[in-house]
Amino acid sequence: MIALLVRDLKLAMRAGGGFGLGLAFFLIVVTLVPFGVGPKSSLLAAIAPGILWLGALLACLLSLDRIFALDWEDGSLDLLATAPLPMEAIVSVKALAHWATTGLPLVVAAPIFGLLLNLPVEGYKPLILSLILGTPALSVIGTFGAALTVGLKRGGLLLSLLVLPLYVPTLIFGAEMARRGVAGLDNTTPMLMLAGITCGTIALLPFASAAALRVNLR
Amino acid sequence: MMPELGKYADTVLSAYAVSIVLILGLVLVSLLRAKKVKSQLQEVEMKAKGNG
Amino acid sequence: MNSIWEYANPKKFIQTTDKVLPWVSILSCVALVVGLIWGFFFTPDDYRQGSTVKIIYLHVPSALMAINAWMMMLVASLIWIVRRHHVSALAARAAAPVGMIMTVIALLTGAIWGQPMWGTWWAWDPRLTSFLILFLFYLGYIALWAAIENDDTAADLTSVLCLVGSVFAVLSRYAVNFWNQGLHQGASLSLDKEENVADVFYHPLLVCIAGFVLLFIALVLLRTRTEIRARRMRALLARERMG
Amino acid sequence: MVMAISVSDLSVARGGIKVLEGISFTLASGQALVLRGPNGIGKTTLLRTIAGLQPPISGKVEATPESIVYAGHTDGLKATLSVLENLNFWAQVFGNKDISGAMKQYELTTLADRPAGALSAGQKRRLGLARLLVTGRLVWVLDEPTVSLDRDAVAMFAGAVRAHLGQGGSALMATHIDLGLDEAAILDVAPYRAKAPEPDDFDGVFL
Repeated sequence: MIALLVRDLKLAMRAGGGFGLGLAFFLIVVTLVPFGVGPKSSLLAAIAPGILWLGALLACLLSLDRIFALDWEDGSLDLLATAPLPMEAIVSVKALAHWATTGLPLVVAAPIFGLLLNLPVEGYKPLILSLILGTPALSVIGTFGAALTVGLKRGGLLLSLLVLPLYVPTLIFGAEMARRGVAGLDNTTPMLMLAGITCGTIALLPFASAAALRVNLR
Repeated sequence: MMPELGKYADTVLSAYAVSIVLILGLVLVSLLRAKKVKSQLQEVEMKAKGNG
Repeated sequence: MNSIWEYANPKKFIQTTDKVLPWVSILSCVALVVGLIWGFFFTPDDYRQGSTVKIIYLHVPSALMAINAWMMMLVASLIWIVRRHHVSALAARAAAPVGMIMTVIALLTGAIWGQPMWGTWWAWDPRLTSFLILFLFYLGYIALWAAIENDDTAADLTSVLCLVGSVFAVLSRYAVNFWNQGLHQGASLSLDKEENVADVFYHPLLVCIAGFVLLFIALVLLRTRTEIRARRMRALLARERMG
Repeated sequence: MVMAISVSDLSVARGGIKVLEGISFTLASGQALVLRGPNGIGKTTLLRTIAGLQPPISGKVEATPESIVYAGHTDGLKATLSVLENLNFWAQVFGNKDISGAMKQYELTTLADRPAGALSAGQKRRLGLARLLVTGRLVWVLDEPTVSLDRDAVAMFAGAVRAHLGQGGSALMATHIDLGLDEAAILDVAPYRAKAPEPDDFDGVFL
């Protein structure tokens, strides 16, 4: 399992796009928002948590189809399926690798992007906390979508259509937690809900993803 | 016979129109497809029996 | 010893529905015509909503069916996963577009009703938002069915999606409720019908609901038959290529 | 004699259509079995079923659990990883460490640091076959293992198979090339081609 994780991370580094592309996309979204809504800093500050959450979600979405597609094309997936690893473990490791290459860099970079959007000082802690709690769920749910569409030729668009509705609860609670934090309100409830969703998806969704992957390998 | 709908006549009538159009459309599409598939299947079945 | 699973045999299903379908269709037509005419022509206006109250005869039944259709798909998916009856998977497939149209009707009639009542076509009211999300779920489900060539693979994957989607749909419902509470107070925009539904409105509404239920059943039976035949046709064509 | 794989009355399907039926054979340890048959008859499907990638329509595949390793048309190599890294990865997945024997057997030692993407087709295949050696599994299920191999490499492969059989392993492969393995039994799957079912039989499987 560790071997698989190391390999996936190595591949992401070698391909060059792994860490960089998601972040670059995130940066572009953040740069474009002021052009769209105007440069007023009070407005930007008000929508910053939402923009950062949406950016994280879209950046995550971009790299989803690569989770299994490459391994599918070169046959590694067949070989992994016959290897002594349970499919659930493979799926979980893949989700972890995806999070490490997209979710984690976004969490780390979020303060800088918050700066660009005039996020108030007291907003940083809840924003980053919400991203740490929420992005794993994005990766796990995304892995499920990727497992469903792995065999399809043009699965990219379908993948977005399938995954985005599933992102609704995570987005709502994540952004709400950050927003309440910025406004100085109590954000315990959305935080607990967000943590609950993340734990629940991590615990249960790999079984569904593994089932979907097995069906697709037939 | 038309009931007095008052100032909301447009609202009510458009809601009914939209819904009825959608339902009839769905029923029509379902019926047409049912008919088409049925005849296609019959054709294929004739052929299959003819061959085997 | 007639077990209910006997009807999961495609041939048996077609034979049975041959007899049942006309009756269900006629009944649903009668119920819909009676209910809608009763509701449209013979009910008084509401003292607050005026004649717009008549929209509930479309809005409430379609909203109910939008949710029930998904429930039915969930049950059918479970039956497919557990017992692997093909008719069950095909029935789920057949029901999805019906459920989606019901969702659209609920959304549109809601928007049309909201325009004079709230002064806006669309408000991010929790219920409206939930239905929009439900619509997206239907879209994804139908798109996945359409995208996969192998029928059994498609049945398996859509069933899994339906299961996972159901959980997330419920989660979304709660999330949306929570989210809107946090922003505006939803009470003034509430679509809650129960409180202002008096008996005069209630009885025709019941007839309409019965009509929509029967319409749904008739459409699903009809469409399932079509799916079974389409499936058999594909199997025959494949057999031809083989031999 | 220990049984490696025992297949009884197996029927397999591709894309929902039965392609082969009624296949039975046993493969003992130390034995090799070569599957023959025209293109499209379902050899790949049969091998994938035996490898456990897809369920059979009917019949049984019995094998010691976790004894089979499968190699298909593609080698599962990562273009950006070196030969060594690719092989090391698979060794680790299967819980082994030593890959030097496999490197030597397929003469990959000089290529060790080359990225797999820069290998020729034949070299890639050799690397793919070397993967079998590092898995430490006893039953090899191979689909066209000699594609794009030159004569020397085929001999290398035959040598590897023979050594594997000598150590109590066994091999099941679909191939058209004569490997020079005299001890290998041959099974022609053409007679097992599934008969088209009656169109009148409108049943649960629609045909």
